[in-house]
Amino acid sequence: MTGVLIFIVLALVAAAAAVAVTRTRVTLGLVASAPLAAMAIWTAFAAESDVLEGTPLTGSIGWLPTLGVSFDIHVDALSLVFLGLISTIGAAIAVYSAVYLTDLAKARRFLALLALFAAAMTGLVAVDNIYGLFVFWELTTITSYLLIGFEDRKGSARAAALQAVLTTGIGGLALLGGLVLLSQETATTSISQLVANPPTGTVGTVAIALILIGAFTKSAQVPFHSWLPGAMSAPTPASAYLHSATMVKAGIFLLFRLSPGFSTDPIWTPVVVTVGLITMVIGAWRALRQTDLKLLLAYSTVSQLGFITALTGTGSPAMLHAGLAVLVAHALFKSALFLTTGSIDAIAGTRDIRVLSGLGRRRPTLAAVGVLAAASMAGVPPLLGFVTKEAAFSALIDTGQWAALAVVAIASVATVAYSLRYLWGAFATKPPSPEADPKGFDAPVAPMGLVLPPLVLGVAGAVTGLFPGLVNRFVSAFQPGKLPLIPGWKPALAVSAVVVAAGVLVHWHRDRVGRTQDRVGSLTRRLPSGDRAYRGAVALLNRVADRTTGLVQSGSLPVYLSTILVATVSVPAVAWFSSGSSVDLHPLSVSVGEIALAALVITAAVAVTRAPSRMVAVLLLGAVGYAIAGIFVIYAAPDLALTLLLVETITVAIFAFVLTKVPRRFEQERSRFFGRFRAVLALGVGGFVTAASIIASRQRSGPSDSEIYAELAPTAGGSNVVNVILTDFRALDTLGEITVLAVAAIGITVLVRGLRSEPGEGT
Amino acid sequence: MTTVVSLLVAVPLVAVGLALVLPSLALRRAVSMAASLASLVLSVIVLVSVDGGDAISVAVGGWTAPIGIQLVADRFAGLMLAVSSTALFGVLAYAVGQRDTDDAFPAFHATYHALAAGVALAFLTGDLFTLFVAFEIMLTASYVLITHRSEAAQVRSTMTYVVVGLVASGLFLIGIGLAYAATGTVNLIEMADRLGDVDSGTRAGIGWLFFMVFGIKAAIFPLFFWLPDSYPTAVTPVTAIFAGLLTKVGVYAIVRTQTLLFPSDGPSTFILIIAGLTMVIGVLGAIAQGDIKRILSFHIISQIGYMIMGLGFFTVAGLAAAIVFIVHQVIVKTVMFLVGGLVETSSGTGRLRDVSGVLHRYPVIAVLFLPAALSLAGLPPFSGFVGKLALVQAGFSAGQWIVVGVSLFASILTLFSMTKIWAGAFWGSPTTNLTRRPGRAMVAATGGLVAVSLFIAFAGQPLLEVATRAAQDLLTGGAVTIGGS
Amino acid sequence: MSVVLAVTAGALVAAGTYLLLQRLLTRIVIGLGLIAHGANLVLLGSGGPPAAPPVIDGSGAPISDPLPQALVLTAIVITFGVTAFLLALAYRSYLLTSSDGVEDDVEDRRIAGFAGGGST
Amino acid sequence: MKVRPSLLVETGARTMVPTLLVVSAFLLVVGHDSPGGGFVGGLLAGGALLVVFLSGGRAAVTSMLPVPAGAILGAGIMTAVATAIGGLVFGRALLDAGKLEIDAGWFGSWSVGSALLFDVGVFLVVVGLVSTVLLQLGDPEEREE
Repeated sequence: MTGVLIFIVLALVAAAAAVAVTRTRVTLGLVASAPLAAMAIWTAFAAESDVLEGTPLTGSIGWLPTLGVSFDIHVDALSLVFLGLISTIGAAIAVYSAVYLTDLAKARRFLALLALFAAAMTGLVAVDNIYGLFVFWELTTITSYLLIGFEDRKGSARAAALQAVLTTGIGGLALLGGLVLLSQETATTSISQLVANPPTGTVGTVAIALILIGAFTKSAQVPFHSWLPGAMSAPTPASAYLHSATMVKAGIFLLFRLSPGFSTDPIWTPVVVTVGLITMVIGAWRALRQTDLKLLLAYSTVSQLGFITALTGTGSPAMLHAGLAVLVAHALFKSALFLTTGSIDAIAGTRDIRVLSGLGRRRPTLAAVGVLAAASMAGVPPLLGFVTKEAAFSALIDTGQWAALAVVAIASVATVAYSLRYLWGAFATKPPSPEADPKGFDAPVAPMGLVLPPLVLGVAGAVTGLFPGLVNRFVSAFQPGKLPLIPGWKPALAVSAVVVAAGVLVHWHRDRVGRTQDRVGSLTRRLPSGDRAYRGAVALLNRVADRTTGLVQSGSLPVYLSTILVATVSVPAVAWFSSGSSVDLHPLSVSVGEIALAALVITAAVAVTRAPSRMVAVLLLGAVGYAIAGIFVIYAAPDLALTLLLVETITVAIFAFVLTKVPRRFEQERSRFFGRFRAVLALGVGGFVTAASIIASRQRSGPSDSEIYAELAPTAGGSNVVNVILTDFRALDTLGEITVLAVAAIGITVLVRGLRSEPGEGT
Repeated sequence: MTTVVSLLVAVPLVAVGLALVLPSLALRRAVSMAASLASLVLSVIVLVSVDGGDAISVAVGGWTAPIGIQLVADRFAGLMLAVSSTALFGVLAYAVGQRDTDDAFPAFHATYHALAAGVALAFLTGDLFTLFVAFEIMLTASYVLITHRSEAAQVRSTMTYVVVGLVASGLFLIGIGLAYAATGTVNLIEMADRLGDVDSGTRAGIGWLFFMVFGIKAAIFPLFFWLPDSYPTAVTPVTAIFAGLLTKVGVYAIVRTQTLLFPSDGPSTFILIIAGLTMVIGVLGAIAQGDIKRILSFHIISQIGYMIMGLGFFTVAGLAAAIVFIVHQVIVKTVMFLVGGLVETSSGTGRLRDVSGVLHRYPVIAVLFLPAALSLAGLPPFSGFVGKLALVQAGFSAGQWIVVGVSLFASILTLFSMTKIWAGAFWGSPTTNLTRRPGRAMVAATGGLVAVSLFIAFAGQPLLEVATRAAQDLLTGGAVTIGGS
Repeated sequence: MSVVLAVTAGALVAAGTYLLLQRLLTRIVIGLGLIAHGANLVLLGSGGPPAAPPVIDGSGAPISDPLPQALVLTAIVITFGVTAFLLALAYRSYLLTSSDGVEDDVEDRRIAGFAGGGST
Repeated sequence: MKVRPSLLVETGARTMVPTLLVVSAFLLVVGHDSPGGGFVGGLLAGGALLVVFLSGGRAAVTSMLPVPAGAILGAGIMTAVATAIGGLVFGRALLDAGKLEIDAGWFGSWSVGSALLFDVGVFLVVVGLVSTVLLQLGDPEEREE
């Protein structure tokens, strides 16, 4: 069974590649939607197995067992719910997109990304391994980045994609940190085992906090929500998929997964419930003010996500049951609404409430779809939105969460109001306004492909509302609970009635409400908001990057060298002398000749630094070399002395050749301060070398390796030991060395003669 | 097997000689490609052999160490050889495919193989002075390659590069002198043994001197400034192979000497601080840049921090993670620069201000860029993720929360600057300068290395296992003995 | 190592460092040459006190440690090659810019200019 | 520094150069047993080239070299590498020294080791480098573009 699922995921990946070469729109839609349709069928079959009785489908593909990373497949009721949504809504959207995107090249690219995204999402909900989950989590981040920035010629789309990827990316890293902590604390990487034996103590709490950051960023919870409205710059089918059924639901999925076990942690319930409720209210409040239908839906999504998040907070079965039911309803009506909005955009050329007028009469089918979906969102019976919201109210009432109930009810009033606002804004015939643009009225009839998919999704919301058992079969297998169409005369029904009535009232007085909102808005403008925080953080990051880089990357060679020398000498010096090595200056066997030559070397070296002209400096350098050759003689190194004499002679000659081209006198160095610093640094480096050499050579406890050389040299056929070392014992060094010389010769030729020449070539 | 190990050094040297005397470019290309391919095959053979059995030790010239020079191929060296010869082959194919690199510079192949010989010798040598010689071969070749076009920008940047390189060489030589003064040997294994008799201060002093000297080559904080000024000015194949290999040879030398000569029994706070600063300052530098190759150059530095961090834990897991990370970086960093080169080829510029919309004009470049960039940012399921996850786990096991947190922070900044390149150069309306379709051979060479990077991710588990065994060898020092084979 | 040799090496390195931290490539090359000399002396001195030249003449007299001598010889020749290259670089630089000064990196200065709020 | 070879210099050079070359060859050959060897020999031969250059300029150096400097470098590297892999070819280690005994009658018995051949490679590379330097950097004014 899971083998088939793996095959379907691979088929999605293959489809992503296949659509790139597909030539017609029809095959495009088919290729992209076929694997998703297959997955929907698979889900239906899986539901007939023991999954809903509590026996998950399992399987495994290993990847990095050393690190605990594998793709352990674990499909249970929760997975099935998500798989069902991913596949059915995905298939509908794939068909829709093939029609919606009129440019064939764009449609190809879009459907390829959509297929990859669906594959990632499928993996995300089907694995049991925390790292496996993380892999798919990040894949959804990447693919959603590409989808959000799909209209990449627009700067706003690029900026929105960046905001989304940064926000969810930071969340992803927090999640990774949390997961690693968790696996090290509990010695398991299996999610089901983690839920069975949740972590305890401070480390557990820290891990959970990090995981929650990951879930909240992904699910657009306050204060990380602001990327979601921005993500509306994606093509509408992408919004429909990402923000109804999939990407944002990934975080929610994680909450559902972990809540049964992790809600025992002291921070889980307060944090999740609070964040969820705040998000619900803020989203609803913002949704009421929007004039762009799509943005209205975006804030509505934020609000609904907050609602569902809050329901996962306590970990009680009833709440989780209701939460998952709400999630299903939301996926259906929100995708229908997004697709409807896309069709409106395609027909009328605008999504602006202030411009649209009279569309309902001209496009009754589309309007009907809109009404069906928006009514479900508002919680009007007998739609799935109503049934599930009733379940949520009941759960809140039964567990005595009165404060939460009050907040949810208030936000629900706003939900009803903005649902009406959506319908009124999209379809009502309004008095002519200055912004109104009549051109939209003559738009061509929308092809069936633009109406059918949302219609199917909208009808699905109605059918499942009438027969909630279809949904509850899955949901109650996750957590036990009932989902009746007719709840009976319970308090929850009264709450629903009040909420709907109040919502209608709010819409009725929309102008007054709007003015109040503007007043509050002007008061809260100064308050920190997620969006401003994001902008501020990016600006700060860029400023810090410029400052730091400007500081360290001065571009000046003397500064670089000073830093390098200070660091390279001071680090070992501190390590050396802090551990108390004593300098031992005992028996010194020094010859007079050595002292005299040393004095000569030092005098010449100091004189070089003071040389007024280049030629003098070079000659003094030669003098240093000759004097050192003398030291070599004292140190019984005739080969060295000979070599150095010849090298110095030729070097001075080369210098002389080059200097004929360069001004004779040295130009004045600029900074005096730097001159003094230079002297101090030079003395420091030199002092380190002297001290280190003396101390290191006092450390020798045994003879060197060379003792053997004297004995072996004759057997190697030579009596000049140094030469035997160079040509025999250590001939590899010499081989390397002549390679250096040959390469240097190549370099000289290139530098002097330019490229088109062989080394040494010349006439 | 000892013959195969010897050939790894000999083959590129033969190629240097042949490339200098062969009269026609076509012949040079053929010999060059053949030698590079041979090295690749040989290095894979060595890797398989050492991983299956003992380390291979070669007594060069028939003289056993410490009389002669010892070449040692253990798992770490084997991995580095295999991955570096892959990168060398890929870049050579790109350069030959590009045609103007070696067409304009007849000695390109000789110099390139000198570089390859230096790199191979650095990985294989068991002798401190031969390591110096190996560095000199590699660096001198790099000096020549970076001056390649000898225009004003190259000459200026080469000055910084060469002078810093020579200062490091001088300090390295002084370090060798100090080490020989204290121990009387330059054979690394012998030296490790004798350093036990040296007082702790001297040992620490020499140890940190080597750390810093190799740190200049590895471009750690605060020794990296030369790198972003010099690398981007070279031609693409040269920058790519520098980026992929040279700093990693520095890291290799650090890991080799620190684990063998100056082992630490616990996490080194100093190294971890350096690691953290290297990651953060490097990535901040990348964010400040507006040119693809400069952005990538700063990323080289930032990523070095991760490797040093793995070393700093001084645990098998940490070291194994560092090794995996190095292997991944060699390929990915090379690929990134090659892709940057493709963008430059197609548009004539790598400035994000001056090029956009590559995705729409030449989608193949975008397809090559994405997996490499995501890998660089450490996102799953690409190769960078394997190393990053291993590092994070090792860090948490070692209780080093702070530096791991810093590394995670740096990786989101890496993602940020990758999106900057993507959104800047690949997205947007195509600019009018996008007129030259990059050659097939260049695309194929780049694609081949992308495939290798994907393969590294796919084969992450066996790689981790080899790296773990390599790390055990390094930390217990058990694998190699003097003169043994 | 004899103190005299160590002091000489240190003095060479110090003088070299002093010259190195300047902008004229000629001075830098000379500085590098001095540092290389210093390093060679450290290496030579690491072999211990001098004795007879390491050429076996059958007398059986103790000889100087030959290994550092071989290493120094290698180092001298490598330095020679690289110095010649650097001089070619200086020459090229002079042809291109009429100066052998090492200028600051243009791109770095641009970014530093951003950070300082200045315009470039 | 414009080079103006005087008669004296030229005469000096004419006698000095052959001497230097002979000495350099001698140093190369005896290097294994007494001070000398490939480096010293090569550098001395380079010194001879320098003298030639000072007396006759680039043309004199070019005419004295049998082949281009690049070929000398290549030949040097090839010689050294060939002796290096010679060991491998004969089934021994890389750079393993071989030996050839030559009995040359009253010249005495010589043993020519591969080490000498290797040193010849070193000699050639050093000569190649010095001649490159002289040809490229010497008297740069001649080549103003």
